[in-house]
Amino acid sequence: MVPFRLLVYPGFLFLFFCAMLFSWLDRRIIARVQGRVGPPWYQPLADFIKLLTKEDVLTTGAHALASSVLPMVSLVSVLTAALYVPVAGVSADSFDGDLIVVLFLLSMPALTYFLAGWVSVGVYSIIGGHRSLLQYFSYEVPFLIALAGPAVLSGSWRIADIIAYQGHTIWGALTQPLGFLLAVVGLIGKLKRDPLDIPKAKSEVVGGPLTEFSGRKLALWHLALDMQTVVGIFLLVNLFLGGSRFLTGLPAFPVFALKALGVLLMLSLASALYARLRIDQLATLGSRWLAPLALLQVAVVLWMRG
Amino acid sequence: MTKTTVPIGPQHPLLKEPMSFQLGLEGERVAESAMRIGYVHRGIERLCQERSYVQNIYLLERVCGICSHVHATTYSRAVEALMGVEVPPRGVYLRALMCEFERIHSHLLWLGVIARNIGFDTIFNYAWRDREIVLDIMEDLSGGRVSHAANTLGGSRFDLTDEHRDKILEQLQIMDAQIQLLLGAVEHERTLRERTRGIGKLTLEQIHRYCVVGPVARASGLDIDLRRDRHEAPYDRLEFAVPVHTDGDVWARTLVRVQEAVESVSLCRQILNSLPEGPVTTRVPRRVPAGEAISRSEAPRGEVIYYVRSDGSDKPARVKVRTPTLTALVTLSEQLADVQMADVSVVLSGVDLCIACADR
Amino acid sequence: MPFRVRSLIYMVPQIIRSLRAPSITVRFPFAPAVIPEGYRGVVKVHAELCRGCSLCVRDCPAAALELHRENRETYRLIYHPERCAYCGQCELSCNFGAIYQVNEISRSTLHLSELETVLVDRKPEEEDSEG
Amino acid sequence: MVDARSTIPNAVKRWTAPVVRWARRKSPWVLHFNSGGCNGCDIEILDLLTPRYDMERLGILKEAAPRHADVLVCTGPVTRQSRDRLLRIYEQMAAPKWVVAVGSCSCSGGVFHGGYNIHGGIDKVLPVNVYVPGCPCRPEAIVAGIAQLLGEI
Repeated sequence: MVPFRLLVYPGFLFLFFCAMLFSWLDRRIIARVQGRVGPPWYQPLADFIKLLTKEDVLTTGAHALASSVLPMVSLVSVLTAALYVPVAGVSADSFDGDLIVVLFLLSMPALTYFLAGWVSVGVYSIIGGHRSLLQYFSYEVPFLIALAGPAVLSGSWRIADIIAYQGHTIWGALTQPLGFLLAVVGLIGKLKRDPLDIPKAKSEVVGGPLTEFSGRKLALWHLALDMQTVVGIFLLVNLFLGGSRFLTGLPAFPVFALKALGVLLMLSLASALYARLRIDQLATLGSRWLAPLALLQVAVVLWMRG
Repeated sequence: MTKTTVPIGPQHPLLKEPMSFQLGLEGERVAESAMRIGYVHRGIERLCQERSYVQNIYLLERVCGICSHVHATTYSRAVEALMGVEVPPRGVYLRALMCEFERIHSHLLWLGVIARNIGFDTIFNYAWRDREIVLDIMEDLSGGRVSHAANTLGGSRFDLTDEHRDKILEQLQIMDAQIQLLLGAVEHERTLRERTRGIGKLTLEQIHRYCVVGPVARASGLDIDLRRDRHEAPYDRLEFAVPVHTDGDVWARTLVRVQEAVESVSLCRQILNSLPEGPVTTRVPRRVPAGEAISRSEAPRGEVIYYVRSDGSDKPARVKVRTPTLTALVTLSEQLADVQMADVSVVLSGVDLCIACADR
Repeated sequence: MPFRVRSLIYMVPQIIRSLRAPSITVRFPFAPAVIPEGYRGVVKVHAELCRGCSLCVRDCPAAALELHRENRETYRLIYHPERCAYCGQCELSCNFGAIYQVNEISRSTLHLSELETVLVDRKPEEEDSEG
Repeated sequence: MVDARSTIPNAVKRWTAPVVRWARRKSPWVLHFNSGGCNGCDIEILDLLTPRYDMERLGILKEAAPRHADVLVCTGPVTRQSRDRLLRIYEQMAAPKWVVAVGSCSCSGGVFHGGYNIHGGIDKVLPVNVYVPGCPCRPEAIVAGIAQLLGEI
């Protein structure tokens, strides 16, 4: 049973499928909002296969080993994090405190992203790397504090317990709407999506840290990012929209899928609604608004626990 | 602090055309900038001396693909002045009509480009979607979406019927509504304003020093517009406002341009409603008498000046083009001083560079 | 700047409006292209009207037309779409209404030589049969 | 670096070839370079991204970095100054790569023929796969050109 869970559901294959599906849906929703049609359903898959078969160019001066290892580290840490994030209540593994491990593993890609800029010696890559690190400090603190809310409320750092707690009370998003909103903003920052795609803004730093990557490595980077999107969305669904007693009669998986798509819709709309922020604006936003609000939310949660 | 040198261009996603910047960065702050242009220099002025007057209309239309019509018009007017030919009023009106359509097209295009450069793809898509209406009208009139070939020496190459006019008026109605939405977005949308406010400031004094023209000058409080100031047909009989702002930053330029597009829609409507009857062209002599002429027009980016000298043969002896982008280019080093790396894209697109115009 | 919620959600009504409007995307690659009537596309010639006066060749700004003449009756008018500026000056210059533009876009090609078209191939006997 | 494809056994290659060809056809990422054109074709290329033509339907994305792109879409008659940069961009692209020359002036010099500062066409500098005549090209023509290129892959 364990190999099945690791490799098929809710492990690698399922995540891969979800990554492709979500990335397509995301592009499609944005296109639709912008009055366009958008790519066909097989688009992410075609992109992925094409990138796999493209020539792998390495810049002179770039560290060969590091540049091939980094995307894998990124992918592996995301996949490891996915082990502990339940999909419709099923997870490959679970232990007390797995939320902290997941959060740690999910911040690994940011580090590898920065290092990717560092090892590929291009100017844009280095600037992009710096920016990703700066951005990391702006979103990560409010994100972590916001995610601490449900954990504090349910009194456990185990994701399964948090879901169970919401199961017999009410959705976390309803008790802590501010925390949910901040978590979504943090997730946007984490996934480097519009409007917080500062490290990889095309009109500013070309491709960010990935400018010099091509072929298989680029495919792995994209895959890692897409999977991170999936895992991040699943995590938010579990923490803030996990099972509710109103919906107990319904089968778990479709409900879960609907919730995940709802969060994805929020992310897509956010990228269609706003212009990209500047890095200093993000830093100001993070330290002046997001972090204090997140703290406020935790304070409210503590008060609610009494 | 160590300096990093960042090259912007010649191939860079924020520039549609090749041009090169070397930015010396201290952290994210731009400490120094050096510009290199000339990637688009095709030697058009020299080529003009090898082609006949008629061929030059089409060559000069390709100085710039965005404001193509205004280049051809200004050149044609210079040559007509040399020939001593008077264009019939209907021809003048039709030329002006095309110029105004082109202004809408150019300003919306620019709005899209700057929105894309600050990561606001929705506005980019909306602006370019609405631009298609104008392109459709222009294509209907002249047969070309971008290069219209609507000019000939002595008048306009296209004419329109009454049914056609009504159809265009209908399309303009839609256009008007759409532009108002975009204007609203520029005025009210917060992230867009945050990104463009206070960036690339030019004071009125700097505008005077660098002889900047067009929307960039009008955004800094210099109230010039050749269409109004020259008192020539057809603009002397039309009512329009020249939007002027005093902030001098990219946001003000955005507002100026979008408001100008709104004015242009109203201008188009007025021109269509007051179109004089009569022929659109007049016969012109094949040979141009010796002499020289200067003509000026208000292009979407500012004043464009043509100087044509003839030695009496069928080819001009000299054609000199002076484009508005050139004046805006030299202000860039001052605008780029002390901005953030992220704002470079805003500054560069804020002046509405047309390198093809500047390099020729 | 005062904080206004409206400034943060300004685009929402626009997006809803845009979602409700019909899509304007063309079907093109999957359906034939719709080119407007008046579009200035590739150049064609009513061969019977052409007199080989070469006015079009003289005025062409892009040297897209070539007239190879052997004598008064024998000549060929050759058109290069890959050089053409699609400006329509040839149509304007022609005194006989022979040359004209149709609303067709020139096809893309792998080899430029494929594009070269002979518009008029006039030989003396043809002239006789017409006369 | 060693090309990974050479280490794949032939049998696998034969089996994967159709899949690879399919993927390449469905996902051409485009890099745009103006080698001295008048902007006319360039705005029409940019126009492909917008609602009217929306080339994301065909999987065409406009990429920013040469390394990520498959198809180099060039406009302009190649001025002397931009020639080196054009070559460099082409070299930076990862194989397999293709070149599409958009516009009459990038096919042959067009209206700028005989200019002292132009090379007269992309094919004077790079091997061109598909030529798209037009001045400026209609977006339909550009799409047809890219579609023809994809058909050849």
